[in-house]
Amino acid sequence: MLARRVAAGKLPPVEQRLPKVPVVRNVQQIGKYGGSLYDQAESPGGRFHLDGALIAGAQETDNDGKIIRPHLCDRVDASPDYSEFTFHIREGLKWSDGVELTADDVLWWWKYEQRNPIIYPEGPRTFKVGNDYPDFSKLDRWTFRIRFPTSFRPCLNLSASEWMAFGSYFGQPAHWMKQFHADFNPKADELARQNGFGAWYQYYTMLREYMHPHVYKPHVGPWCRVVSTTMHDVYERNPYFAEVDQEGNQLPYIDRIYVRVVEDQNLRTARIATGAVSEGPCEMSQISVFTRNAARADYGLKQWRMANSSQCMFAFNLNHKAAVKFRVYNDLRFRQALSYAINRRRINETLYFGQAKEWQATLSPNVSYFDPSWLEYCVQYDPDRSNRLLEEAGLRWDKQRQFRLGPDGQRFITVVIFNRQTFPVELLEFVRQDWAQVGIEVIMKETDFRFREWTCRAGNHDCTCWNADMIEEVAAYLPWVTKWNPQEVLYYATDWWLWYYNRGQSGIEPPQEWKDQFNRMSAWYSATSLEQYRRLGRAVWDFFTRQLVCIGTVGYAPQPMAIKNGLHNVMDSVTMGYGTLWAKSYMVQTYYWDSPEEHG
Amino acid sequence: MIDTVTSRHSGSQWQLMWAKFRHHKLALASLGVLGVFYSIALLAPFLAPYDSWRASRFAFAPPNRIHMFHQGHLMRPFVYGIKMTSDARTFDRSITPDTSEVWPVRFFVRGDPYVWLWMVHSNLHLFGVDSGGQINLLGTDILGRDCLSRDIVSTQISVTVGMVGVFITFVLGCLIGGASGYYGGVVDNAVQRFMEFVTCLPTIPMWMALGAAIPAQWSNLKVYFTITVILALRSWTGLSRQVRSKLLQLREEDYVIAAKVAGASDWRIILTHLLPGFASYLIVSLTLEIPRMILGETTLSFFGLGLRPPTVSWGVLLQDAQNLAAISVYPWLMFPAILVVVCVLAFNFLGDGLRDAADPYKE
Amino acid sequence: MARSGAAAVPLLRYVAKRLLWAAVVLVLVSFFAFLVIQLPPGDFLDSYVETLRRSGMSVDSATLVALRHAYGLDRPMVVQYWSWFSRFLQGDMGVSLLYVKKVNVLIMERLPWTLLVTTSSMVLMYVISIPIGIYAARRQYSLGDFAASLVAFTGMATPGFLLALVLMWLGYLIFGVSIGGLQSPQFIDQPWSWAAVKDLLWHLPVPLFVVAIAGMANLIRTMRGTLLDELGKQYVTVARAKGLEEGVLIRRYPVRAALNPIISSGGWLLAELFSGETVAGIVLGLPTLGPLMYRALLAEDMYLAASCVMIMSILTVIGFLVSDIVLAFTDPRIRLS
Amino acid sequence: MPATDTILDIRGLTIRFHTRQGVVTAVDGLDLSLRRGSVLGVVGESGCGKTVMSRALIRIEAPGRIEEGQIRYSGRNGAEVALHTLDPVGSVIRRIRWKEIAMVFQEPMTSFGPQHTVGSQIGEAMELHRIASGGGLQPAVVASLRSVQMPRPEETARQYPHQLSGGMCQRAMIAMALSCRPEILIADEPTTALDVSTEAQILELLRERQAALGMSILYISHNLGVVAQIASEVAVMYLGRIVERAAVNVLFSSPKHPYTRALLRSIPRVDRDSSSALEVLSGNLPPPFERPGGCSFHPRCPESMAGICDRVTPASQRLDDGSEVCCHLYGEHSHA
Repeated sequence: MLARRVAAGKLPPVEQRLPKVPVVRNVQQIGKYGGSLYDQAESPGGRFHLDGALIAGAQETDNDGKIIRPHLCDRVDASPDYSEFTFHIREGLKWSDGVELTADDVLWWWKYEQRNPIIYPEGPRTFKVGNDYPDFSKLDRWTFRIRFPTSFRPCLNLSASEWMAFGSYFGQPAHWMKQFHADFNPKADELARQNGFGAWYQYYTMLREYMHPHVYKPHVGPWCRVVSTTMHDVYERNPYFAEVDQEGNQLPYIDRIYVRVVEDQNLRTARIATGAVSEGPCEMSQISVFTRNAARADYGLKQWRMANSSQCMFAFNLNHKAAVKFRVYNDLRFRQALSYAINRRRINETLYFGQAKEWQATLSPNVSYFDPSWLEYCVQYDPDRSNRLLEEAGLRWDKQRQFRLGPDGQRFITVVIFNRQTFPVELLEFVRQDWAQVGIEVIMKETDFRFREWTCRAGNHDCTCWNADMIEEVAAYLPWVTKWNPQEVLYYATDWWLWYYNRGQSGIEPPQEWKDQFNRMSAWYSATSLEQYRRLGRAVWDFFTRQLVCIGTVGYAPQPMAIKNGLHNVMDSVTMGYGTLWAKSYMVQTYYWDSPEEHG
Repeated sequence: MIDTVTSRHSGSQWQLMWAKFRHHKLALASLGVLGVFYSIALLAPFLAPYDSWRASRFAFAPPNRIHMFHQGHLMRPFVYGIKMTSDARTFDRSITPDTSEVWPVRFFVRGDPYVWLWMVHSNLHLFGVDSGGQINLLGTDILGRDCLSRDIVSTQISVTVGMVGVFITFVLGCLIGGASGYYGGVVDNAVQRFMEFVTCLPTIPMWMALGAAIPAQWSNLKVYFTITVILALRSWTGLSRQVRSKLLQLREEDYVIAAKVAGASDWRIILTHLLPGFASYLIVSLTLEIPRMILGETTLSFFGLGLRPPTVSWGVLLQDAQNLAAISVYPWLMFPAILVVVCVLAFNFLGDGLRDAADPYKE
Repeated sequence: MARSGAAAVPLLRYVAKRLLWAAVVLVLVSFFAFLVIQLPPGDFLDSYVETLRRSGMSVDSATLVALRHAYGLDRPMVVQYWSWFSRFLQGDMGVSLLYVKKVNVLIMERLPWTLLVTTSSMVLMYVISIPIGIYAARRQYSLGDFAASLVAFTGMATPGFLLALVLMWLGYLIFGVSIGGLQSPQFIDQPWSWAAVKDLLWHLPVPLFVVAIAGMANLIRTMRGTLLDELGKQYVTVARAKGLEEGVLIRRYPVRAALNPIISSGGWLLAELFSGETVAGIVLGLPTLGPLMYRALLAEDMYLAASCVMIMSILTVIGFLVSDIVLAFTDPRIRLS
Repeated sequence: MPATDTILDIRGLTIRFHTRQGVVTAVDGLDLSLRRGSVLGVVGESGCGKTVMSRALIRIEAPGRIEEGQIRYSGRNGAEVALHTLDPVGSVIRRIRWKEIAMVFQEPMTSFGPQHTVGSQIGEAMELHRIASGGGLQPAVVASLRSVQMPRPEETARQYPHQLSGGMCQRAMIAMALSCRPEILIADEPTTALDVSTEAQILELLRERQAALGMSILYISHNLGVVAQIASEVAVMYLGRIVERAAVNVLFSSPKHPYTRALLRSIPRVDRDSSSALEVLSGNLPPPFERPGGCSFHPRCPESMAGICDRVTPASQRLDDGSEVCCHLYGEHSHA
């Protein structure tokens, strides 16, 4: 595809497109160019199975999430006290439109976006240490330095995590974003209005999206979005992608990714089962369909695993706006009771053939300061104990012993809003029924992805659920990028966090133990010695786990993958999940088709 | 053609209808089928061998067969035990009868407790097997719950949704159509236009829009009634159109004029003189409205906009069966679909039969 | 048929009256659509604004005021309605918070597919059910009539989603039609070619059938019923007494008359088709308006949802209008009174 | 043997309907003949089978079936056609319809299809039977309308049935019926749906056209008074049989059959509807499936003779004044 454009003079030859020292991937087999991958998403621009492949950042972790290694920066130097970090961008690195990605892009991003008082009136969260922000300085065209006022060890981890690596300095091409910024384009407001937005910063904020970038937005990942409608998205290879295989062939091998928008979860499953996508996860509750249909639909199954410490965990809104629910949800005995009430063995056997782990939601056991007792915390199936705890928490049965009443004597109903994730929705039905056994009435309400986000962020929910990632060493140091962030994903204590973050200016004052926890985390970030780092780390995670802010179910579950025959360089066994940066771990850019022309 | 004649049979309109209706074999059979449906609904907890939420160890157990012969010997009806093997490497799970275990089917057994009609506490079930064995005549679902029990219990909700909805339809249709036909003129015109407007709204999108607005935290009872109201919001137009045209026709009749002259109030005239005049038509169109409501509830629940667990209705059950596994591997999960089709068909046939019977101009 | 100039005047008046009425209905529909926006508890901007605020984004009070003003939320209900409706009429349907795009752009992407599916299923419906209806009426109580009634009734009694699921699976098993959507992946976003059209035709039958079936059942029964009524009417006997051949007289008299209720039900059928299209669209993953609206409703993206309802209703009203006008041409009683 | 001037001869005609509820015998061994150029009235209550009988003459009796008997028609050229043997959808009977035997129906407003203009429907018949075609069609249609004294025939031809009044419609219908110059015109209660003055006009028109064209008319009505104005002979029908046949003046001056007498008694009230007219008769018509044995009139007959009338079916017999009657009062059982 690119060779033709080079021949037509529309594109410089590959040597000029790659940085001086490209990233080298050792692939199992050298691939063939061409062909397309097919995938599907719930909504336009929504997550899809292969989208992890789009990630490229300053640094990356290895597949196990334990080691940080260079990626688009070939070197990052940290000062001994972890307050100064020097990033060396690969010389000659280019955006997908051919413009060079230099230290200026990073500085522009920091100065005009992150520190812009209109976009961030209260200042950005990124790199906020206490009340202060680091200094960014340009050393030369390819080198920049971040200097923190105090030690900030997680900076390295941040630059290797999905969340930061992209949302930050390598996500915003200054030369392109400028046209939407009022400081650089006086007509930015008008431009925004033409596109249906009220003001420039709203439009700008929308265009910041880095993972599934706007159609015309330059990008550093292996594929860029070129078409976006409500029916499908099309991603086309980035001619300037900085990776090559061990023989120097530029990656990715495959030209295009088609992402069909399929609103209905069952239909998505059906499409995977009938071979309509190139690679897709098999729904465990319907696994027989996949095993029976594999030959007909021309795919094979590979045994992957979910890098989840829990397939699904429940977080109650500890900052609930209604007094009764606030009281009940904040009662640790209530949360313990619900954890004891879940029959994890049955879920494991029915849905996962007994192959999953009946663990509490917590860190990966590989983390250096891990405490094994965390895994066992409140995971025994013990309805009697659960009932006892609920009585103690003041939730009494009604007269006919059908459900429990709240402390106010009213029927106590909790609505769990969720959107479909990697866990089978049947899992929720198991939990719902287990909880109903101890009298806790729960309505599982499926909602749209973004609707759940908005409702929860606004604190208008009772309880929500999500998968718990297998948090390895690198991410464990950044609780804010995990699901334990009180104001992200599960939104269990948005107001407390706001209070702490804004120094009491807004939000609700948290109880003392939570203030202690927040302070402990700050102290942890400034840790300079390994001993200090581990001790504080254990204290922080001990609190999270034993507070049961997230009630886990079963984790580390098998996840068979349906992979089209003829697709190569697909790994035989992968543990995939957010903790391992999803598709980073399965290297979609190295996939290739046996006969690319058949997969136009 | 034979000109119609006033029959020599003396008898009320109803007896006449019944006499004609009896000749309509399909409708008569449908009436029987519906009788069965409503009896099932009434006696659901007794007829169901298990509590609809009782979960067993066996997920997706296929229906077990009732046997009479064990090792060549005639026995009282029994079922075999269940044996499950599962291979975690290939994700193969098979559930087969375990012929070493024999569980005789017993009648009037004590089992899961239930409350019948909000007051009678009991644990008597029509049939079952001794504890330890399992009888799942329609298999089990992923949680190992007995599908037959769930199908039976869901019948309660599904067949009554139509009745409640039709009651609302009846009230709305009679009031609005009645006013329109009786007063005529401006009122009639306005109502007619309004009905045309309602017809312009595509049914399912409209139901969805309203269903989506039901707050999640509402109790199931509240949701249930809201759903019936939503379903009725659309269906009253057909009835009121009929009421109107009948009224227009009837209000010129002598006896109505006489009543008017005698000074009877408008509503009194409508209720005591006009309504009985076409009650049979009302019954027919109401009968034809019920299946639509049943389908409507099923569709809404299927899309997750209607009833939700722990309430079970046909739609809720079908929502679980909305996948390839149910179609291709566990077809017994689709059984509620047969219930829907049969029930709706029966109502339609019944309605047709009633229509024929109520129409004096049909041979 | 002689249609003199004098006859055109009442016809014009009739069309004008229907047009006026269609406009009134549209206004009523817009009330309903507006109600859809208003129904969800709370102010939909609350969640959105709260989201921005809590993620540290700029939602100073001035912005909030501006936002509220932009959506007209600071004004009384009537004014809000009017600002929404007047902008809708100008083609500005607001922004979808879900897709972060202009609503009219989103709708335009899907409208052609929606029209393709609805119009072709309408054609399918007529082409199949009218001959069947005629057959069933002429051979009343025959085996064929019984079969047609059975199919019609069963079609009416089967929930659309179920039929869609089963047919989709059968289509895949027997014909190998890929599941979901109307095109195989390799033809998406490619210029139209003969292969692409063939591929589309290959995908169309299941959705079309699912969309058409409910209306089809109805149509067969209407056709059969009215034709039976018409067959019993005296003018048919007269025509027969005149010595007309049976086939000719059926075509020329009762079928012509029985078509009128079919034509006049066209608008209503269109409403039914949109219902079917919504169901089939969601279950089969069609690129039509139904699934878009479904998602918008679930996400409480109310401008999008209301616009979808509005667009479908507008199309239905147009359907009603067209069927009324066609009816005026075919039925002299309407045209000349 | 049919006399040479008999244009239509019906012998022992039996027509039955097989319905799901049972078998209905609508016409039960009926004998009747029509003389060329004469006007014969057939009178009977609603449901006595007169309409079915008339339709059988052009074989549109379906879903009824001719099970016994004969219908013989002697056409213009003298050849005799056995109508009862013809295929009801065949081409032979279709050529006879309208061209030889035409019909005028009860409800003028529904006699024309609402979709086509009156003119086109008249023209259709003329074209079909090759009376006129092409450019000659339109003038022929107008001429036929003019012949029934339609005030503005050109305009009427362009109009749709719903734009005409009942009387106008019936005129147009007569024009259509006569447009092919039939030998026989069957008028099946052509004036029942019309008001009295229109009725008189239509009767006058029929009389005038009959005189002008010399066709035979079979005039069917439940109303003896109307029949008296147009027919020269009257046949009284009860439950599928002719019970009495006589010249008009004979019938009125000395009715024989008790049923005829009862009918005559109801004449003063004849302009009301039929059910009130029948109040003078004791009882109603029996239900269609329960035909009384013996003389079918016996359950309502004031002069019924027990043991005879309810057992033996009376035969037809010719009396001295030329009338024919089927009644035991006049046979061997009289005064028994």
